[in-house]
Amino acid sequence: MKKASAVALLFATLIIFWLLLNGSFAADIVIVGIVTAAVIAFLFRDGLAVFSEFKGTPRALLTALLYIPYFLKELVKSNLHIARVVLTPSLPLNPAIVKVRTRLKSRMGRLILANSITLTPGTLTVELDGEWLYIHWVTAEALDIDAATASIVAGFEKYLEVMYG
Amino acid sequence: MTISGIIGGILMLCGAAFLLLAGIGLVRMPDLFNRIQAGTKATTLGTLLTLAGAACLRPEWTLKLLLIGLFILLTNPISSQVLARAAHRTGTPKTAGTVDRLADDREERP
Amino acid sequence: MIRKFAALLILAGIAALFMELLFTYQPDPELNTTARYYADRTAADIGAANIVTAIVVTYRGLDTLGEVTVLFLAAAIVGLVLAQGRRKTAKERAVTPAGELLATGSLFLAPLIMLLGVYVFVNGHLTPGGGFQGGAIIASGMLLMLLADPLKHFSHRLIAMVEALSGMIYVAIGLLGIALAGGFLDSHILPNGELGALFSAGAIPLIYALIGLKVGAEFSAILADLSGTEEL
Amino acid sequence: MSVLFLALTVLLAVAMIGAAFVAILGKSMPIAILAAGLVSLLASVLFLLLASPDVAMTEAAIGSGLTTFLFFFILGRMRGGEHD
Amino acid sequence: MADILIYIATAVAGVAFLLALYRFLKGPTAADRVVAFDTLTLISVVFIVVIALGEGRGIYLDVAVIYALLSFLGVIAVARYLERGL
Amino acid sequence: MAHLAMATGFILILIGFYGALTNRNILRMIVAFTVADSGVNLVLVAVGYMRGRTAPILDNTVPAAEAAARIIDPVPQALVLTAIVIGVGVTALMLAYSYKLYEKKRTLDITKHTELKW
Repeated sequence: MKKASAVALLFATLIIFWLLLNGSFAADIVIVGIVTAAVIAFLFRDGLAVFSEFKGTPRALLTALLYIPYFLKELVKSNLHIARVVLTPSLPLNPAIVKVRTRLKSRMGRLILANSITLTPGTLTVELDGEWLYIHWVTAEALDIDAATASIVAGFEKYLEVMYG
Repeated sequence: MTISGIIGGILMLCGAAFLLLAGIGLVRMPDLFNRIQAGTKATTLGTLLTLAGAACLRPEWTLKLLLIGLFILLTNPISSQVLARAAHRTGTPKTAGTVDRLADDREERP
Repeated sequence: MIRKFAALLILAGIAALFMELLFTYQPDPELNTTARYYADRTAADIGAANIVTAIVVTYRGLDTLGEVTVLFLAAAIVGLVLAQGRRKTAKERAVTPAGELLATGSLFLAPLIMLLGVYVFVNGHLTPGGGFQGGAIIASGMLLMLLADPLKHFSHRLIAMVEALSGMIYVAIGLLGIALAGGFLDSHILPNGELGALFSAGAIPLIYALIGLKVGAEFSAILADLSGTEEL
Repeated sequence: MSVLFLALTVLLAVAMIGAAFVAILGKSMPIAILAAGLVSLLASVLFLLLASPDVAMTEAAIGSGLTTFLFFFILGRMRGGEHD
Repeated sequence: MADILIYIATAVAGVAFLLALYRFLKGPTAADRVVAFDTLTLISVVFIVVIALGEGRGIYLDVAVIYALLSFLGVIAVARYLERGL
Repeated sequence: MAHLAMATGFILILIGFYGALTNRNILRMIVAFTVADSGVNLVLVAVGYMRGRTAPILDNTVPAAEAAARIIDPVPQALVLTAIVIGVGVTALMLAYSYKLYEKKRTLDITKHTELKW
């Protein structure tokens, strides 16, 4: 049952990408797209557990929509931060690799969390080991686990917990 | 000259400025991890802004440009993470004074 | 030392030849007769928007069949050379496992890359791209899975079956061209359709899709052979 | 736009020749392979400037992509031969 | 007006290209060059978009999609080679 | 622009030949070969280029009626397409043989492989 829903979700994703690629709803394009997506979804039917982790509840969908502007805001903020560091003549660096903890259990949720951390102010995920994330921080403000977790992970986790858990 | 054309041009200019920032960061930063930071973030935003500018200039290309942006947004962070992990494992030198919790943990339980 | 000197001497000779070619080269102001023929006739005769595709698949279709054959032979010889003398019980290599992020990301991205490959070869007659590029992209999708899990074994039977089937249907369509239309690999066994639609240009999308599958299977076979070798 | 395209051509040509020198003379093997891949990748932008998108796509997908991967696979199997 | 802005933007991106090329040629470690390679390919995507705008042909954008994909795979291949995981 | 691209292609061929002639490591010779390969493709495509014309793909910006006046020569492009694909096949074959040579002698130095020398 779980497998069927994962395959269906992959099929839907592929169809959406196919229509984005072609940019048209003509009958022949849709037919070829359905056949292709079905074949690919069938070939990848094993090991698709990550696809069924998204909670399909309305609240999760709403959070996903809210997540996008939050993420873009953080992306711009991170670039301004990097700009300030790079353009200062004395290079005010204080690099450190800190350890933080995440509460997310699902693999997809952790992937999105790590990707988001990489693209936001001054932080880069180096290694993911179980519930521990090791993060390179250009201007480290806190070195102990709890303070670093609060300042790096908490903002995203709030959203992702609703979406993936 | 239309308004959307000017907005598109300005967006492209902003994107190019962020790309320049990435270039300066690559040259100026002292060690590999800081260079990856400058490289990943600034190029991602720079490319996205340029694509948005092109979408303003030619609205009929928006879907393709959106797809390119989505692809970059999905793939670029993964590749820099994998690279940072590999570099850390092979013991790439870090700037003096870097606190490294990961190396400490590796030593404890190899 | 003498080796470098001799190399530089030979290169100086070649460079002189190249200079001569470069400085006497004048670009044609107009298309030559062959190119003009293709430019004028393709839209009406073949119905393909991409003239390069029309040349590769239809006008010079036999050459493409030869090319696919050469590629097939290359893949077969690579497999033969690498399999020769391999010990029966190859021990598993010691490799660093991929991180969790790459493993999850590849599960998500590999199907998308395959879809992109299919898009490239199905639209070969409308947009840049075609069977060879699409096949290479499909093989790249396989490669992503190999990078995420280096010890993964692909089903050699599936790859060989896709390759053989697509090759046979490709030749069968070529023979059908003799029976129903003007000659071997003639694309007019299906109607030309409207210029710019997906189902147009006769049999070109079908032929290019088959070439794409075949090339993708061949490249995947090469990758699987190389990745299955032992570390020395 | 033709001035812009000419400037881009010069930029790409300089980058390609620099990368080709790294590919031939560079000290370490993976860097040489990566530089050869960069030559192919930049060549494909140059193909696009020469109005040949088909060739550009082929070079990007096959010449630069697959060839580089094949090299790395083989090099990964013969790490001892890297410095001969 | 928009044309002039595109000219300036491309010139700025070209400077960034040269800076990344400097990092690629200089090194010092292999991983540094890989980062420079990634940056160079992404700047090339921007160049492709500019070329498409200049020629006015949307079909060139397909090449940019392939480009974005291949830079990712190339970087991962080198990284996995460096950490002995290939 | 065509002349510039052609000159770049020629320089790449020369660099590739130099590398193939002076290096002793087999893998490096193959790398040099691929560089020269890119150069040859560049020269061939540059021959087909004409100033002020666009790609040989028909769409609403290039209608079929005025194609002959607007597009560049498609024949070299079809040729180079073939050349690139065959090039990767040849490279894969060379790599497989280099693996076999390494398996025999545990070295990639070409001067150590003397069985066929004369």
